[in-house]
Amino acid sequence: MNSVPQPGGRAASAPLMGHETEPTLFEMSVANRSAYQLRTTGVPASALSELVPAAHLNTEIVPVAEVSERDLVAHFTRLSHRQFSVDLGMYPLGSCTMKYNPKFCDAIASDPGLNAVHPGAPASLSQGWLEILVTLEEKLCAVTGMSAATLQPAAGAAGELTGLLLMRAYHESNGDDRRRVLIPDSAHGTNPASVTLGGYEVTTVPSNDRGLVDLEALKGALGSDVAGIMLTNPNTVGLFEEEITGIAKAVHDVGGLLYYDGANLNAILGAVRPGDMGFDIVHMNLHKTFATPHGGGGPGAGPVAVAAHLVDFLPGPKATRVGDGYFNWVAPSRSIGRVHGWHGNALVLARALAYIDVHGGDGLTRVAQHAVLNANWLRHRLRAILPAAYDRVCMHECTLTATPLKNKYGVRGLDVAKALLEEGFHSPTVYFPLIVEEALMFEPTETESVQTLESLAQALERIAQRAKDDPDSLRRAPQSTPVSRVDEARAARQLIATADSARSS
Amino acid sequence: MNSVPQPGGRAASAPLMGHETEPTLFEMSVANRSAYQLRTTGVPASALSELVPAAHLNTEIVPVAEVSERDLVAHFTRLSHRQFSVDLGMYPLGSCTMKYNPKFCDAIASDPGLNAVHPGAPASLSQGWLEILVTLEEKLCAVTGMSAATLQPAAGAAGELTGLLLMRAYHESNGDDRRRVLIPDSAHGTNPASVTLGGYEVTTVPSNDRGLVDLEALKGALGSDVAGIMLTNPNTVGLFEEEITGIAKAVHDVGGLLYYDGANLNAILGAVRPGDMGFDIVHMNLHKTFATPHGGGGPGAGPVAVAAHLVDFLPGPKATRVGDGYFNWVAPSRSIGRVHGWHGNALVLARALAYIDVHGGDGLTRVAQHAVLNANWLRHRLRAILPAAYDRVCMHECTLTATPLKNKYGVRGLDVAKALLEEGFHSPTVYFPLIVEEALMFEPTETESVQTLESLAQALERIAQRAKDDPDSLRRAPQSTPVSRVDEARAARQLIATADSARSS
Amino acid sequence: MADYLPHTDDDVQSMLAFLGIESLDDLFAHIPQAIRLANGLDLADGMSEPDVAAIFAGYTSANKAKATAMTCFAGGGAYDHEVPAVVKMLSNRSEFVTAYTPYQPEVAQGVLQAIFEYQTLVARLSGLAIPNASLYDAATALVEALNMASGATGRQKMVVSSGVHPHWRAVARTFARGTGHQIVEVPLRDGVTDWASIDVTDAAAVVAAYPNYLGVLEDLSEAKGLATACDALFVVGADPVAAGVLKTAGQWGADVFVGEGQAFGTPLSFGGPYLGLFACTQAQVRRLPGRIVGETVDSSDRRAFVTTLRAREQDIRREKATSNVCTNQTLMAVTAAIQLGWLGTFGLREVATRCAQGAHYLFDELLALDGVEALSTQPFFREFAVRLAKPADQVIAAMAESNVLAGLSVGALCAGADPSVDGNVDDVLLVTVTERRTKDEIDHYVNVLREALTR
Amino acid sequence: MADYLPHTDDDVQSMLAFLGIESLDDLFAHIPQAIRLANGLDLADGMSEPDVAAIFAGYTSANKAKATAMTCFAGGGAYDHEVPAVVKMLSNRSEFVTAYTPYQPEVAQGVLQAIFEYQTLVARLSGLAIPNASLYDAATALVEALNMASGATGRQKMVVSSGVHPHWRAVARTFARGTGHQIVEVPLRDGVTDWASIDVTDAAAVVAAYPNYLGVLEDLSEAKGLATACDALFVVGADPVAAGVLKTAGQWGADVFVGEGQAFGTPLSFGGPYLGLFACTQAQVRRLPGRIVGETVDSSDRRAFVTTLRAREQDIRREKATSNVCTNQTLMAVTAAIQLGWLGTFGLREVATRCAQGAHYLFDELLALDGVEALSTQPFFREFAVRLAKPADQVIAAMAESNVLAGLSVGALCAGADPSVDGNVDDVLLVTVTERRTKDEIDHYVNVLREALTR
Ligand SMILES: Cc1ncc(COP(=O)(O)O)c(C=O)c1O
Ligand SMILES: Cc1ncc(COP(=O)(O)O)c(C=O)c1O
Repeated sequence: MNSVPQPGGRAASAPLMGHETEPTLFEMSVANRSAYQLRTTGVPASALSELVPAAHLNTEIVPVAEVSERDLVAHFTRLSHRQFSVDLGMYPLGSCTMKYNPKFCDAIASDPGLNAVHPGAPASLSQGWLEILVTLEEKLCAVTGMSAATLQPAAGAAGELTGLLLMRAYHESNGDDRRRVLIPDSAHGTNPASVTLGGYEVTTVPSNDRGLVDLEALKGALGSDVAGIMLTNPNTVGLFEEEITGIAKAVHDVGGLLYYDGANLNAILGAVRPGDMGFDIVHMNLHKTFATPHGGGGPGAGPVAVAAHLVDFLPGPKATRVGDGYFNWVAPSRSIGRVHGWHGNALVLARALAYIDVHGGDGLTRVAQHAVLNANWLRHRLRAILPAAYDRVCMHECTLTATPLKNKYGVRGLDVAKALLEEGFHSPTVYFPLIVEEALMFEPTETESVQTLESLAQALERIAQRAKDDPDSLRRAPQSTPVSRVDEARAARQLIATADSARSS
Repeated sequence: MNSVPQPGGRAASAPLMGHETEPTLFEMSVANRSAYQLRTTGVPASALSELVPAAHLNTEIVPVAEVSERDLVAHFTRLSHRQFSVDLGMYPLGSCTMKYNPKFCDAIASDPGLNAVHPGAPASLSQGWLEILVTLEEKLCAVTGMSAATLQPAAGAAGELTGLLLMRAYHESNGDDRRRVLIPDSAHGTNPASVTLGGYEVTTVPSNDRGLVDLEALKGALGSDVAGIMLTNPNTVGLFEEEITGIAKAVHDVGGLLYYDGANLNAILGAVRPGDMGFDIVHMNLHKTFATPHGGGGPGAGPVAVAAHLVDFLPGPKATRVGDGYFNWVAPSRSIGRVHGWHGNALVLARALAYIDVHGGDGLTRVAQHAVLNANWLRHRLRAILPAAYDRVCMHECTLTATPLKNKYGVRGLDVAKALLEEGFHSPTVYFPLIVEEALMFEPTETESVQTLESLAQALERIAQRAKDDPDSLRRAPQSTPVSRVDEARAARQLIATADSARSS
Repeated sequence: MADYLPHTDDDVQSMLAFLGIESLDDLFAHIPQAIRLANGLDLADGMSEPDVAAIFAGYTSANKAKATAMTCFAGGGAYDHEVPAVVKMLSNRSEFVTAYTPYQPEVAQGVLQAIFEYQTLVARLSGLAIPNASLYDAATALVEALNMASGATGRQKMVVSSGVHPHWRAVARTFARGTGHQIVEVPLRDGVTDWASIDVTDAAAVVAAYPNYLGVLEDLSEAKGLATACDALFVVGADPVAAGVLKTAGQWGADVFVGEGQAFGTPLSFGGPYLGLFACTQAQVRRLPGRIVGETVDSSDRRAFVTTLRAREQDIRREKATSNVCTNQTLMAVTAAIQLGWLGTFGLREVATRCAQGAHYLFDELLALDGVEALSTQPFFREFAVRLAKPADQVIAAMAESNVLAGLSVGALCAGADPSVDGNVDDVLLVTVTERRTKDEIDHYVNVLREALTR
Repeated sequence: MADYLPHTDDDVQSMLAFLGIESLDDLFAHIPQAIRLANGLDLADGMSEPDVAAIFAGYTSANKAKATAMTCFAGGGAYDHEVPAVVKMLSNRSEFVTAYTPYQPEVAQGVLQAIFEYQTLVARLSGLAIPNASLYDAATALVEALNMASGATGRQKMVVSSGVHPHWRAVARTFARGTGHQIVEVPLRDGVTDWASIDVTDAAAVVAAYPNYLGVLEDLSEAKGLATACDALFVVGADPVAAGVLKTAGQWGADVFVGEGQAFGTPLSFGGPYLGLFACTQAQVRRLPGRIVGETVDSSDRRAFVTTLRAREQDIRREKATSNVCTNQTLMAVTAAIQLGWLGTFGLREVATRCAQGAHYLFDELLALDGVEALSTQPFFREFAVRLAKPADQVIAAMAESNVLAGLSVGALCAGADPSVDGNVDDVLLVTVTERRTKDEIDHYVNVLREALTR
């Protein structure tokens, strides 16, 4: 090393101090620097070459990184200062249910009595875990009005695919080979993607001018080759499918099954249950409704609950109550098999159970009531600047549109979303659902106070004013954030996916 | 509440999003909102008025705060984003030894096996704690070359006062009533303040032009009424008192004792011990040398170690090894008594022991070597822009001066310090020690890499350049920080110490 | 007492007033009465956190196998590795924990850069250029690899070594019900895949495990040769810890690497959340499942990171997407980047080496016992299978009484007979040693097993 | 393996080269050889974190009294209160933990505002206008109050009720050796301070405890009257949890309030770090010990916080400073602000009320036992003293076998006879109940004590 070394990282990369970029772990690495410490084992330290044939040994050393513990801490702490999160402020991302995540549930999940248990330990040595899984299954069934559930799916999309495989197994068991699954045009992208992986074709059902499934169009699309329909209710526009019983009857009449995408379950807890609406299969996003933190994109958990006629097909083995106070793994009689390497995202499941126990039936009902109250309050509060796509009572989220701003000042929904970041709020979901143009979907959740909602409203009023006075400034927003608007096209044009990727410019 | 409520907090107050101020907990409060949850006890809930005479009950309700758990989390998380810390970047505050604090030591301190033990539990039920205290005492004596120590003082200043009371008890036990304690003009403010509280008068000894105690002046100040001298070695300028043995002899010759202010102990670990220099009393700042995080100003721990002739006077009761493997509380025969409500800052003491065990004698020696290496590298690297007050080999810190910048461009040390904040570094200690004008005292510590030192140097070069090109910008610095330069005079002129204080403007 | 809802009664009343309605129930009035829940949820009322904690204390004490109480020699894809306080602290930073998928890169550089660093590490350890941002777990990562293979070849036949973890194979069989893939499992002989016993023509993928689930290190050249011969993708499921010292999947010629990333900072967690590692060659990039983060610049030309190649994903491509995955395991990916940063180049090698040293030491000791036979004569890395004179589950139960989790019953893993084992699987015990196991613990294991067998 | 030092050998070599020296030792060459350590430190070599953790596991298991293993009925200034996960998480944010004293307000607004909020809460709970930013603990806070009193009055005589915690009195006596204060301890009769027995003329301070350390609620009017009569400062050491429902120190006419803040979010911690609460009247502001945070504005007129009235402090005032305190207990102060924010106005009242309810329930049950007598007939709040038919330490040891920490031996607290207790102190047990104690735990206590007494 020369006596004037490369400069290292510093807090200038944290917004606290400015807006420099943080070097990567690899840029901070220095040969032979290290942080790891391992216990003294006393195990004979035979050379690897004596244990493993040369043919298997890598002759090169794979570079990982070489940093001190101090630099490791500084690096990731600074990165954390470049990251927005629920704990920093309101995160009204529609369809994502970014509610406050109780730290109590984190504490439950970090108890070694749960997180230091090997998933392959015999049932007799992990009775606590099996009881947690059985108890959670029972409570999720009570919430959804179903008969039994699998906890294996690791997220909503995995739940969807599992549900479709259950649908398939059910029809096959009736010697009945069906080809199509109906999906409303407002559906989330994972729905059609899952349908394909489930071996079905997608038939899209249009929404009517009330933002709901067009029942007539639906009936037109039905037929004996229809395996079922996937619905989100309230749907992705945040509206309740009022004709759900009619829909259910029509689908059931042709022998199809109803699949409930539970991403919006937060809206109806204690008010109405998918089972009572006529659904046969329900997935839940525990990382939404039951408050598991999203971890920057995961993990989640997507349990699937089913009606009596589908119970035997559930994935397995399943934690099961076998006689008084003892639990064991049992595979359902006609199980479709495993959908996860072990038992699902167990710690997420434990978190959800703790969350349910703290709230109880009364608390969960209030959760939905206040979530819906907040969404409607916000919709009404914002009507002058961002009209609702469908102006009537919504459920837990409201889909507004920036079309007026676009027509008047050429300011797009995206610009509003980016400007909101400068105001200290995460932006709403933009351009989803696809059926609403310039959609801005706000889901305040029940954990935000009315004072915070008012702050959001005032911020949006300021932005609307800027749209009038200085629309350009919105197109350049955000500026006060760790980085300004990012060149997404360039990222896709010339992929740099690792620090070792060739950089042309 | 009216239907347009007061706006609440949002992340705009976090530097991540901008530079708004964060509302106080009290501004966020809303009547009847709450977060607390307590266990169900089943204890009869008799009315307080039945348990406590009315004369004692407060007829008013003392307002605390009324916020939701979600707002509590958002508030303090946002405040944390307005706070610089070691974990975010280099913190070269001279005399404060802001080294990296191993997270392992935090984990030790948060083990319920240590932190859930009541301090009044009998020794038989807290043997682990007593063994920790005895073991730490032994190791601190090995580090300092002393005979025994008290672990009760809660910080350095408490250690100083304890040491002075030991000095007093010693002299009194010799029927010898002395009045003065000598202190160099470079001493830290706690030294003279402690001397007064110890019931002594301060006699200040001037430093010579090498930044060291002037031995002749010292001898001149000595006399039979001198109880002792307080020295920091290396001293607060970061230089080793090379004539320490001569000083020791001179003080001892008049029957005085030598007190070692251990704030700078980090410089000499494994190289030289206060005991071998001739000191009779030594305090250590465990929160400096032994890496306890400073917690925004505390807690610390200031154990005091003494030579054989002072052991009987130590505060008590002391955890003591009584026969094989058993420990008990024992009061030294002529103990000055308690200096802490219990046993000292126990968790800080446990942290320090863990830190010592991980490093061992070899590691602690390297700590000092690398701390001194870093300080000298920095001193040499910066010589062109910020000359050292005394240009020769320094110990763990280097005292530089901004006088050239002041004379040439009217830029003061304070301006340099503030500008450094914009650069992502905490500033050095400014205007201390008092004997150096425009002092900038840098203590890099051993945990900063040479890459980070180079970043600091380059930042200071940029600042020196700005001093030339645009000195005004430095006088206005910092700008990119959560708040810009603060009006300290106004705070003192019109004290607003609580949210309830009357605000005139 | 409080739950987590901020609204006071006054708040609710004034908000209702603002909306011009009477009650919260009015907000649900448009839901057909017929299906409304008449009497609320059939669940107990809420409890305070400490009361719920007391209930969970019951669960945790019933988990006798916790590694804090029993010395763990179980592996099979879930490993008891050292996770230092510093990694726990950093990965628990609430900015990482409570963020959503980084859809707004301007305020998500923290997570995006951490994923970019994770991707770099996955690419290095797999020896393949194109990693993704994580999948659910190794088993589902394998399914994505098979989907990629049929996408690349237009074929349905998946030739899978039965050295691949039994649970991964089971998951592949389940999802094949939807995709119509034909899963052909190749038996092992003496712990090594008997490729010759299977016709690979028309294969979309040839899938091997390295080491295989019984711990054996197979020479993958033959499998690679077969894959090349029939233009199938060569998919390698590898132990990423082994990659610290052994040949990478890329060096064996893999087109796709899948693996379980739990070993990098994620606790045993009763099996989840874990971390599905995935990487492929440049040639397959357009078929990559899930998210990928790329480097770019912001409008002031500062380096920035962003999720990219979005056109593959379900939210845009819908039924034509390369995968349906949306929520993944980002937090575990960030944790892996932190843990690997802590281990560093030589720490990872040290961990891998110590695992091998411990496993071989125990193996040699065990073979000295009566009633213990090696299942295979082949080289192994960090775990190995032995055939016992008694059923494995009985031995595990017996050893548990001495607070030793002896390993995994291969019979239980495979849920019965399996092409990976000739003869009775129920006597076969899979034993694993990590860098955390001391010589004393290993010697204790040997004594406890001796007892268990002679009882 | 690594410790926490980043420098590689190359780093060291090139840095030495830059300095133009040969070895690290050259940097210490100017230290006289005679005093240099010849053979290094007499300490074992360093160990890895997991190895050190194993040593500490030995210590923790030897701490039988940990509240996780024994139900805690001990108090006496250290209380087993509920501390929720949310408070632990927030107070462990590394920005709060690893910052220094906020000397650079531009980058320390987080800590400064948290302290400002803490100060506001201390002022409200004490009923006094001027709080400080924390002191070491209650005992040293009392010493600062005495120093303030002699500064205010120019007198040395400190009249201290022996209802003040024995340890606080002991600490006051120790520091009086330096300040020359004359500490006069007033005896208790039937648990109440017998002010009449003492001549208070020329007192600098009159010090009372509320409740006193034996739990008794004394009427402080008499003490206040005496203080006023002789122009002494009236210093009240009060339980800040009681302040949730009882009269505040200010309402009793205190000039200075001191108290122990451990109850607000800090675990028992074997006695430290704790939190010294301090507040005084406006009249004494210039004599305030330690730091105080004030509100002001920055150069763009935004609200900002800063440490103020610095001219009182040691770094500026040196030997004339109001106190020598520098490092204090800021992290505990921040924790208290967070815990009080979590408790809120009604949570604090609820905790205080439950403490009183539990204590009175247990008191009534205990008096029904043979061999148990109340020490005082006076009202109490959350703890009380009983005289037992056996030495308290024996009873504590016996009850510990049933995992009950019975309380504190007053004999041990006082280290022998004490003016606060007439007669033998060794039979006196101080019993405390917090909001965490359930009826079952209390009933169990009663049974276990009955056994212990009849054995
Ligand atoms: C309506 C809807 N359906 C399905 C999903 C997919 O769930 P997951 O991301 O957990 O796979 C989501 C989540 O984004 C969603 O909003
Ligand atoms: C030289 C010196 N002496 C004494 C002290 C006082 O130590 P403490 O702050 O722990 O009371 C300090 C710390 O600031 C110091 O730097």
